[in-house]
Amino acid sequence: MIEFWILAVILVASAVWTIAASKPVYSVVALLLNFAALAVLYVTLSAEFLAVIQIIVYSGAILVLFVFVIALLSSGVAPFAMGPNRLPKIWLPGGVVVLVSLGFLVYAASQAVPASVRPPNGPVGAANVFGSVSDFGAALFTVQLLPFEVTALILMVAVIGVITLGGEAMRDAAPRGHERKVERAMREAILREGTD
Amino acid sequence: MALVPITILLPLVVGALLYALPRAPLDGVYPEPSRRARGDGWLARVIGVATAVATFAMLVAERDAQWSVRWLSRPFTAAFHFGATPVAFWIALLLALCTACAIATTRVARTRDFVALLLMLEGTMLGLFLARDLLVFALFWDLMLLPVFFGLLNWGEHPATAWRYFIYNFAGGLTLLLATAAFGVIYGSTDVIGRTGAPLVGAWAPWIFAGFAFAFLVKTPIWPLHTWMPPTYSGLPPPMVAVVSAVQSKAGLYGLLAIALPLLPNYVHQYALPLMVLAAVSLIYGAVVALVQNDAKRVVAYSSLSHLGLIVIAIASLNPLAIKGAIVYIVAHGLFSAALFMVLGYVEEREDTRSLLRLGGLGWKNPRLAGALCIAALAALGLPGLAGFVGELVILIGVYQAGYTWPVVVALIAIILASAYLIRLYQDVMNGPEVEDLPVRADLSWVEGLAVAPLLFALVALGVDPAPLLRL
Amino acid sequence: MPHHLLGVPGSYPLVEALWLLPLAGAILCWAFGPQLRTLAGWLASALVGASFVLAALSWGAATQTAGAALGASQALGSWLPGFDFGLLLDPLSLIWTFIITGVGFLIVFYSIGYMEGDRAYARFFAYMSFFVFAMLTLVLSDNWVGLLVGWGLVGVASYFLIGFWFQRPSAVAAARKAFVINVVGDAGMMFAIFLIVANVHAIGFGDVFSAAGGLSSTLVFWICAALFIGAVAKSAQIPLHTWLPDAMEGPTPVSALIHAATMVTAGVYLVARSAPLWSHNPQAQVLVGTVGAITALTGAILGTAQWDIKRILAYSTMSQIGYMIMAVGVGAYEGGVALFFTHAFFKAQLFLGAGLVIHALNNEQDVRRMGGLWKKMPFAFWVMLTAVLAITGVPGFSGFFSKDEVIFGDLQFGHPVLFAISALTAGITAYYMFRLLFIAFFGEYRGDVDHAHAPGWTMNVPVAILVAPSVAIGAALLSGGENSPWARFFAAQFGPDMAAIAHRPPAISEGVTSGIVFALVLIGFAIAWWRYASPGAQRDAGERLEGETRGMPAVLVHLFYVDDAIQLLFVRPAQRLGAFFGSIFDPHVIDGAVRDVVFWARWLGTLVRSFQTGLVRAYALILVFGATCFIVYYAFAAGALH
Amino acid sequence: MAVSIDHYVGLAAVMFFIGVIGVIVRCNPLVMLMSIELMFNAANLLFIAFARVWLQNAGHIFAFLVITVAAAEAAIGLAIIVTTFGPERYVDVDDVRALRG
Repeated sequence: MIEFWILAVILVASAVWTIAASKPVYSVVALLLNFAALAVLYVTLSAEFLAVIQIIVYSGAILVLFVFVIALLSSGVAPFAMGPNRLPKIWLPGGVVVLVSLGFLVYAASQAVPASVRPPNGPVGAANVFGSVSDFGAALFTVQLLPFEVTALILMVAVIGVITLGGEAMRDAAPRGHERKVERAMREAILREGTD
Repeated sequence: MALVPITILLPLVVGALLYALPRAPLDGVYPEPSRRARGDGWLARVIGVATAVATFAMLVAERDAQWSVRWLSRPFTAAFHFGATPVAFWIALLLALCTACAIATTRVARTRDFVALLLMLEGTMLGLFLARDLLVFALFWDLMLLPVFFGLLNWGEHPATAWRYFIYNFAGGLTLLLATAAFGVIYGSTDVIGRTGAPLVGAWAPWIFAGFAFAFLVKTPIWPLHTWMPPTYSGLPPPMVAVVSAVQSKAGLYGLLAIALPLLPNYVHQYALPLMVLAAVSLIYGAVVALVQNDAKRVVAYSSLSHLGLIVIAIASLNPLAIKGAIVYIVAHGLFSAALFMVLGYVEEREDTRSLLRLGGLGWKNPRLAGALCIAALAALGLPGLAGFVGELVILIGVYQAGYTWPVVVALIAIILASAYLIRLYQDVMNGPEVEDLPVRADLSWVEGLAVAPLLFALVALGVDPAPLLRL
Repeated sequence: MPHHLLGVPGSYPLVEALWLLPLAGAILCWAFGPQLRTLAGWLASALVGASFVLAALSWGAATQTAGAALGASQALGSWLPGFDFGLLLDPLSLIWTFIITGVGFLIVFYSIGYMEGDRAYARFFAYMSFFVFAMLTLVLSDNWVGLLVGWGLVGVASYFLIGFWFQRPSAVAAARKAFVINVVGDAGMMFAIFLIVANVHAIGFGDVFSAAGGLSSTLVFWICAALFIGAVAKSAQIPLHTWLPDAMEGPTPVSALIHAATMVTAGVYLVARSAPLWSHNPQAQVLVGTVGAITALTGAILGTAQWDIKRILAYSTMSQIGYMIMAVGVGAYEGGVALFFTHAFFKAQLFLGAGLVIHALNNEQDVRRMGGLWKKMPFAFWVMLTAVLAITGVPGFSGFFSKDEVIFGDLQFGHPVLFAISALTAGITAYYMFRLLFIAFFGEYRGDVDHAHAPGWTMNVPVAILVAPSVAIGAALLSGGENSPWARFFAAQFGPDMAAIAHRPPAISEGVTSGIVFALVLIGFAIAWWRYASPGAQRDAGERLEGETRGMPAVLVHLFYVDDAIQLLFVRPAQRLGAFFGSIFDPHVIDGAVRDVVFWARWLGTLVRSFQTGLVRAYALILVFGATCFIVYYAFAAGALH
Repeated sequence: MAVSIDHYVGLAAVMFFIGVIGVIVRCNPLVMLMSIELMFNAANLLFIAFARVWLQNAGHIFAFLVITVAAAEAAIGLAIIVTTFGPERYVDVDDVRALRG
């Protein structure tokens, strides 16, 4: 009970800090705090494997990527700027939409039939208990094999996408464009005049 | 049995191969192509004619054969079911003949690509006419637009014409597809062409009929859906316009005959009068506009509008005799419009113009050309003894028998007008004093002669003895 | 329905050869023209001649009777049940076949010389042979569709031959006019066929005639009227006659064969062939008789105001065909056919004689530039003189007998007004024919051709042969009233039909009417003599003719404004309408409507485009809004909110 | 008052909407991406809470997949940021309007 409320406060506070921070690096740190708190919450929900994943993947990989990009873009003369905050421009429609949505949600949740969380079927850390690595692994490689394979595909597409984007930026544009122009002119000449 | 799908696939595959094989680079431009490019064009034409003749032979050999593979089972059954109905058999023969004749005298820039396109046009239209399944019919309906679209885009006079052609006809294709889907869901199967089954009735049937009718009437075309046609016909190179006007314009009429009439007879009957009024308007409208056009190809284009209106009148009359006549006239119109466009194409190649105001007096130096144009024009104006007359006569007898007098009178007026504009066409090109600034080129070559001769011969033969067509 | 036999089936198989030989000639001359050269003419005449021999041999078969059947018939084939085709040789078609192949042979033979040196020599004979074939199709067919096929084919043959010298714009225009007007006639005949098939379900003459008794008289009238539109166009009757004078643009042998002797009389054949229909319908008879009589009179009046020798003959042809149409209209079938028969000879002779003159004078056709030709061309003069005597109906010549029979026929069948018109026309005919003769052959030569070149024997011999029948055949066949060979020949053909027409015997006898007509002819002759051949008129012939040209009434110069009326009422409106539709309605109204659709689609696109700001955050906001809508909807649907 | 599933739903909703506000309000693409991560995690929290309620590990699998997708998305998003980062040295998504119609 008490741990839930503590974690909830940390989560909301760190989330607000994330979007309100004045420098990107502060946002990253706030987000790290958020993810860590979330991992703890997962443990209380018997999802120990996912708690670990949360730390390793999110905090260890994704957030490091963010930090890396910030560092990359901040190198050189000026530090990486935050950009304008445009809250005043759209606060009225945005605020109304968000508040109304939130109100509906909270109201709807409060109207739902309460269902208490049942106790787990074993101690945390034991094998074959709900949320354990073996339980998760058995499900992932049997029943959920196809979604698992699909994630592989998604990651593959992401890799290709990143390579394409990066390649495009790294390529030297000028001579390449000239070559293309010549090629297109030749093709048009063939189209226009024909070979027969 | 196995030849039926081959008949359809052969031109498609040969066309694709002709298109895909490597070609000589930019060496020589029409009308003075390099030897290599000329040889390439010759080879393509020989292969193209051989393919078209082969499809002709296969059609004759497998006249009654059918071939079927299951396609859909839900939400309705459909099959890749091919096989010629009696009417489709003749139109398919006409198609193979016209394609062979058109390819034989193709002389455009990039001949090989053009021949490839013509072959694909033949293949898609063979698929359309041999289809026994409505869904396959709708599929090929859209496919057959593509070769013409690319023909207009690459060889036409203006790209806007290509888009106009495509958008009009694709709109028709869309309503056809929607109607087909609705038909399939209600009827349970689309494998229905050429079968005797119960006609479709119910709340949706009028909408389905409307979808079919719109597609067919745009394609035919019928006033006021015709404005895509004159620019298309005058913009396309002659070999392709010969095939398009001869056969593709029959797709709509074939649809009316083979789909609307057997499956939705109630609605054809119910809407016979509006159909007939539109057709009669086309009949007169096309004729009077053709009277004053100065572009030779536009004269024939508007004459097609007029002539095809007559066939729609015949179908709308629902009289068996009129429908027999319509079948004869479908074939006859295919033959004479192909011949007209091809001969006018020869004229344009020789003189670099097709304006009736500039042409004149070619008959002295080109008697064979004049003869070919003359026979084609006479067939088009319904000279007794040629196939067009048989169609007109039998159609109008049937329509009159069905109790419609005014369409008959309108048609007779259109026949008189037809004689006026077709004679004008012939005379303005071939007769009169010889024009000084027109280049004098050789008369019809033997290839050109051989290419139009089958069409003209068929016109005479069917005019003397149309019994094979009338007894379907 | 019992099949009424019009001929004994299969009793003269050679009729097919008779029919197809000229077609063979046409194909050979057309295909091998360059190889045949001058042989084309000989080949074509030989084949037409052979056809004539076969026609002569068929005499017995064509006149035989067996029960209800008359003549010989030959089945050809069938399109559909009810659409049976065949050939029929009975006395009526035999007479026409004789003229088509006999006179046709002479004229084709004459053309060998006339067309010598022409650029398209072989093509001419191909067309002529084709015409003979087409005309034979017309008269030998045993049904209306076959007749219509022939009808259309002779039209196209006539078109080719009128426009034979197609580098001349006038010839091209004349050919076009002839063709289109003839198609008007074809359309009328097609309508008749629709009426027939819809009511009788057959196209054969025999079937229709045997069913004719059961048809309502209104229907029969409309069938006759529709058929008659065909006859009016083809036989140059008022108001569709204007193509015939223009048709003289063709070579003279063409005018002789097609536009005088054979094709233009097809209307006469049509009415005579359909006699069983006409005989039962007095209204149709009055219609046809009246049109014929008015045409006869109009043609004759217009004939007095022409200067082109062939145009004078053309209007004379129109007038004579008017006589024939009138005769077969009122019921005097024998008379009408007799006039056709004799007219074929003397009108062919007139044209061929005129052809001799034109040929000799280097294509000069204006009679004002002739004169005194009887000294230069005595042979042509005698030819023309005998023909003029025949056509004007001088007693003893063939025209006298046939025209008498026609004019008397009006009285015989109870049409005194038509009698008066036709008698008057006979007088005018004498005036304009002698006018032609006097201006062209009498007085002094007014042209500038120094020495006329003499025609060869191939031209003279056919003309000479024609003189014999045009002088004598009337006396030989037509004299003797009811018992003349002619009447006996046609007794089986027309007897029942003529008997079916209700009529009273006329008050005056045929002798008296002959006298009246001959008196009028003499008056016409006298006026012509006084104006053109008297010594006073001869002295200043040139000035007199010029004065006459200047003083010609406008209504005659403009040929009663018929051409202008057709132009104003039909041609111009059609062209205006076409121009309006083609250049205003299509691009502006129809495409305008399509452009409106495009405009609204574009407008809608612009509207939607304004939402597409490119601001990612705006998209996010819209996304949130949409998601919220869903959530609210499901919240309501789940019953959580009330 | 025991912790019920409703508490988790409410917490997730709040986190999610903080993320939404971040995306809408901030112009820096990095912070926008981080806000998106917040939303992912709010969803994950729900998956895991419901998995716990029903004792069904399918929720865990889903959360796992979401993490994978989030990783992919972060990689692509960061790549886009790197390529569109111009010489003015700060990034405003409102300046990148290639998608405007």
